[in-house]
Amino acid sequence: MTVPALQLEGLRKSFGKTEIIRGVDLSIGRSERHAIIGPNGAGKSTLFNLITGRFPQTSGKVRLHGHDLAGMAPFEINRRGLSRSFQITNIFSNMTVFENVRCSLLWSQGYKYSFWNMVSRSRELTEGAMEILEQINLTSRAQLPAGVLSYAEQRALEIGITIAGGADVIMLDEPTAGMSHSETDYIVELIRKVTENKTLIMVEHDMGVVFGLADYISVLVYGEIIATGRPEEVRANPKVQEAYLGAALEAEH
Amino acid sequence: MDLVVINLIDGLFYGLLLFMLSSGLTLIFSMMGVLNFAHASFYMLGAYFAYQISMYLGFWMGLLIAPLIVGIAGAGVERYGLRRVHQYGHVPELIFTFGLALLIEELVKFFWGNNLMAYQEPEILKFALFSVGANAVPAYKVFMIFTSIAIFVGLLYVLTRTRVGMIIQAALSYPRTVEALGHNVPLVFMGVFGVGTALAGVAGVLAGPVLGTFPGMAFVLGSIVFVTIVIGGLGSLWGALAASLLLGWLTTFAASSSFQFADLLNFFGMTRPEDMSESYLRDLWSLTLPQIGPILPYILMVLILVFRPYGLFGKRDV
Amino acid sequence: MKRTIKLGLGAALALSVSATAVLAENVKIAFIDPLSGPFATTGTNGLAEFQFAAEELVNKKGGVLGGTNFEVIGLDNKMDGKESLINLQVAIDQGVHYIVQGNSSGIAHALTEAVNKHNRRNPDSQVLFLNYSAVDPALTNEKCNFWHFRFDANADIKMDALTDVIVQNDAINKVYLIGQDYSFGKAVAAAAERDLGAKKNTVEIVGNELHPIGKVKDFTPYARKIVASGADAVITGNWGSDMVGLGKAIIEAGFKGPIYTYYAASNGITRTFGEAGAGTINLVGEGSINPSSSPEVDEYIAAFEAKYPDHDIAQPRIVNVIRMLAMAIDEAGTATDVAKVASALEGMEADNFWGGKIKMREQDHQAIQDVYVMQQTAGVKHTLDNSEFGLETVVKVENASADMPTTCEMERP
Amino acid sequence: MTDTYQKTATVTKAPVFSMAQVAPWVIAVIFLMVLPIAFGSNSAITIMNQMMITIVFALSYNMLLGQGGMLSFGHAVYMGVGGFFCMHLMNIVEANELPIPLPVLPIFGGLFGLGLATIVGSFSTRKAGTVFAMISLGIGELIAACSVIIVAFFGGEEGMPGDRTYFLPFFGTEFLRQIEVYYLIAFWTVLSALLMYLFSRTPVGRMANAVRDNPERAEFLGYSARWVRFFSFCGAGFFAGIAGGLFAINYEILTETNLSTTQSGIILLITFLGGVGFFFGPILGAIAFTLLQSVLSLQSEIWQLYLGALFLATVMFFPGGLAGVLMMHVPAARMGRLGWLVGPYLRTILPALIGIAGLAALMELLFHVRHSATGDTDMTLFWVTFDSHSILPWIVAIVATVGGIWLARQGAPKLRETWHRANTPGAAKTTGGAA
Repeated sequence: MTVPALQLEGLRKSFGKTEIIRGVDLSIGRSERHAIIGPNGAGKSTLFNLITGRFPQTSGKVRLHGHDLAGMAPFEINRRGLSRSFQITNIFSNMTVFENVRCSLLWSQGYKYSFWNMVSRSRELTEGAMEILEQINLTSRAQLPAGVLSYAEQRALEIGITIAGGADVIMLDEPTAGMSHSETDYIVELIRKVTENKTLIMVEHDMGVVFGLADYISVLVYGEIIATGRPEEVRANPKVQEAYLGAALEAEH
Repeated sequence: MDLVVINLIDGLFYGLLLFMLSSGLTLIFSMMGVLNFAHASFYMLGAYFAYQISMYLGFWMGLLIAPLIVGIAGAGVERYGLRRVHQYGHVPELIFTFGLALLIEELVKFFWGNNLMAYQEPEILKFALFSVGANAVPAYKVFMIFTSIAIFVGLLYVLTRTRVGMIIQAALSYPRTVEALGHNVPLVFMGVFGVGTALAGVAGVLAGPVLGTFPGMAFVLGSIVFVTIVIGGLGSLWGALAASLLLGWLTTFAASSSFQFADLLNFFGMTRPEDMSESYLRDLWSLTLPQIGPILPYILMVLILVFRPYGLFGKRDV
Repeated sequence: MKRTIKLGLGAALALSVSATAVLAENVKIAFIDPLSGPFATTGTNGLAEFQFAAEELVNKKGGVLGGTNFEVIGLDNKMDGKESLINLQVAIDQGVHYIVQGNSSGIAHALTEAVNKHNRRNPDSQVLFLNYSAVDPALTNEKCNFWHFRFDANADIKMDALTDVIVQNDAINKVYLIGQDYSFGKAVAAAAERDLGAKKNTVEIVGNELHPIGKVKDFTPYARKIVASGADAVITGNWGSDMVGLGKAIIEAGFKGPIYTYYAASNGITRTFGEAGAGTINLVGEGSINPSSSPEVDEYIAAFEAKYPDHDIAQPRIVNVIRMLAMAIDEAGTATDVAKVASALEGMEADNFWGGKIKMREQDHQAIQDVYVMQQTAGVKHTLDNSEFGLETVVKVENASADMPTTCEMERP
Repeated sequence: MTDTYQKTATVTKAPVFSMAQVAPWVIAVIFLMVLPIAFGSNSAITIMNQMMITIVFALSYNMLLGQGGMLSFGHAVYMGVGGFFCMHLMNIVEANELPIPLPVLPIFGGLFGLGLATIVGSFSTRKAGTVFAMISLGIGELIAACSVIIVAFFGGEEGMPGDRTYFLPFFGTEFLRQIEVYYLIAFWTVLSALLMYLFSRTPVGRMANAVRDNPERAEFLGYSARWVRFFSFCGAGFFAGIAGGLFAINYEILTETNLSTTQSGIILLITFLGGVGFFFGPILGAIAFTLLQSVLSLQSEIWQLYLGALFLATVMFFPGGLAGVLMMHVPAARMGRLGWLVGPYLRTILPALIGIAGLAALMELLFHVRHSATGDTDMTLFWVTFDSHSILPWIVAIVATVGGIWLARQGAPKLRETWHRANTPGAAKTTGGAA
């Protein structure tokens, strides 16, 4: 049996007295597209932040390709092949689009903290960045400051930055939040294209996106996973329907 | 023993003076995120305005009017200067206050010249209230101590018992939320800036006669006020109070101690070299604690920032 | 873009240099001292004294070399060593052969080094450094050179005079030394310790303290220690706001004895001490103003006060700088060959404008003159700071330290 | 030399350096070579030396502030310590007659600056923002205080003097004359500027920008924000040390003022004045500031007041500094429309300058009346000598101030409109025809 790409064991997180994540066990296989859904306040973003080392967990384990990530800083986790995007657009807005992508290539191309190489002299860097820009359809925008792009373009750039480093586990936090229909379609197509043969974990509200993209779905309610499985299984699960709809209704009122 | 008692009183005096400055600064800093480098310049303006007023109307009118003028000037600076710079971000804001400090010093020199001003305490308080041993405690210092305590109590009352105070307190901890609640945050900012600078003005009026009124007085005190609020922790008035008193007593006791580093070197088993001019440690052998007293706060600050970046009482990062 | 800016810079440079170069035939004296910043008062005051002395005592009396006038050019060194060296270079380019400086021994050291190097490297544009106020003894001892002349009594000479006065006063048995933590403060403390020990070892030094320069906000703790030590007198070399802060704190703490100082007068200090300082603040210096030595001196001071109401004759020695330079130039018969002028100045003996004689000692270029201990008093003839207080001479020490040894080994060209 | 030029070059293909990149450097070198021919006086050369030293120092400061987003209040310490070590080295060379040529001295200054920066950076770069700023302030104050306490190393307030002429002659040059020193400093200035420019093009240099903009995102790209800051900090310390070495060579003395927090404040001022957003900004700042300091201070006693006002105006109205103002014109220049702006500029800026000059004249008059000697009513301003106590100069100054500012305000809307049009692709020069 192969080691799963990402494995969570009894993961818990408390803020003060409030327990937000209450023992999550989850195993995500390689090259799987896995969506985490759940009502508002279920702890999806917290779960993301725990996995990527943004917050330290209270107890439990996170394993990436079998390695325990406990106590690792975000950059160390990233170097082990996990990359993420953010719910709120998080790019280098004063730098050009091209620079944004090129910066995200540096570590994976082995430049590390080098101060003896000129970035502009590396054909691999330039070509690699242009290739990514090609993939996310931003070639024509390469020389603009990232801050002036449209919202959808900024989201696309964010995805571009996330995948550029060549990580094999990609985590996207609500990639289509706040987008129009056509923009959503564009982004979904983009995600499908760039995560080919990679492990994808995403949090998403738009059920159309979830059921269109995901191979597996996990449902997180009040810090616990109540169901995991193929989209059709999850859809049919009465427990999910009850709990999810109930919680969703509660959250709305 | 007498010396310890008198040092306690002097340290209290100096600490409370620091607190009058740091309380206003910590209000401004935690609310607007602005490290107001010109804070001590408002302190200087307080002293100069009061001096000018006292020439015509006497000390007490100066104490009353000068802080008001300083407060209005501070509010004006916020309204017409800082608010404009705010859009460019925190670093330009900080640099703005840095430039402001420079400009205020130059303006003071332009109008009053470089000389020391003969700003005096009022005649009525010019006597020694009591003595500890041979050391006299001037009535004016006791007056200052009580004035600053009164200001602190008043400030605490306003912050905890009034509606405006509640808003300000909330804004200290959750600036964004308060904005979202629909309060006129720019007005609150302007008010807090005005009050903060007015407090600095009061400190200037009171300290001018004791510590001297001269164009360098802001520079001398300026950075130590930052050190105070950083040590105390941001957003915490109690922290500012504790740090002010701590620094007050620390510098006072350091200055009056007679500790020599030679003792320390001897303790580590080193012997005093015969020919001092050849020894690279010769300066250490003659060093005393009073010599480095005024830089102790900086050492303390660096240590605190390295090991506890949110200060003694603070909850969030500096 | 970059080029036009640099061209603009060139034009501005040329402009600045030409704008200040006027009247080439005068004997130009470059005054290099702070004219802006926190120490500007001392600087502008000194410049006024120089310009007044040059005008009244040289130019109005026919100039030097049968009609050449003195011209004093003020250059702002911003109390910074680097700026002083730039000023020196600017002055040399304008054909200046004499520079005068006094504020800060640190800058004096930088200048005397630079002048020495310049004169060695450029024998055709040599300059003399006339130091009118920097009192670090080293300048006429181990760091002396042929191009440097000091017209003020140095810290050791002043302390020698001061301790003479102290040991004659039977009321003083315990002395407290306190000063700023830098070379001058240390030199004062060392000299006091040495002189008191040698002259009267029953005088006890109950405290010897240094505090950081310009960093102390509240001097009260230091004052407390002084009072608690039971000292009868305090000696300090402090200046500026450190002097005022210390003095006020000591007096407020209830200290009743005399405070002996080097620089506690003028620039607002006299006025700030006011009544409290009267009878307490003592100052050691050269040149007695109250009483003056002659009606001519009274007239000179009155004329100066009338022309510069905001300034005082705070540095009487400036008059001697101008007078002795004029005499040396006349004696040498040239104003441009400064080696000759320096030789004429060496060993020169002249009438001191303020009474008595003044001699420029040949071995070390240190002026030997009468030194006075003065006291802040109300109701004197010539007051300071437009206040009712001024300095009145208490004791005169004639030809102070005329035989003080020097370690100077001067190399003459 | 600017970011914009650089990027065009990168994307198209260019593993080699393009003309647009190399040209400014070549021009700068040629320019520095011929400059002393035009201005050969020793004082001009001294001022130019000072300018070049400031350029290196300001560029190194901008590695922190502009490129790394770290606000330091104690950068003078690295220049000072580098310089002091060079001074000691100079004295050691003199005492032991070591066979070292003078031109290599700055590299030692750089290494010592680097050493100190490594120590301090190891704990100060963990966080940016206020923590970093306050630590830098604390360290700055500490080392400045040490400079008067530890006399054995810093020489107290007399400073540490030395003599540069005892080094091994360098191709027959003993650096006796200022002009020789000028070329030595010019060489190091160009070299340091070039290296700092290239540093900003390296992976660490690029990541410094990324960390400045968004440290969290940078962490998720595999880079530790702390180590990126640390490397920038060390680089800045190194080049500050080189500036210190150059200072040691030029002035042959270092004093405690070299380490003071005032110096640290001044370099912040210079860098911001020049503009932190562009590589060449600090160069402009250093040139402008040195000129103001050496030229304005000869003309006016209240020059620091003007400097303070200029600085405040820059922060409030031109946060991009001089370089920002220049670069604002690039889009219009690309479209060949700079000519459009000449007229409105003349109509607005000329009166504004007159207004400012009038205001300055008022200040000078006020200052003269308050502080000059009694009876000395003659004053010279803008090459005119007049009586400051008569009414006429006051009227002239007030009229110039009010009139100039009024005219400038009249011209401003037109300028704004033209500016907008010049920067809008496809817009016509005037609106007249369309109506």
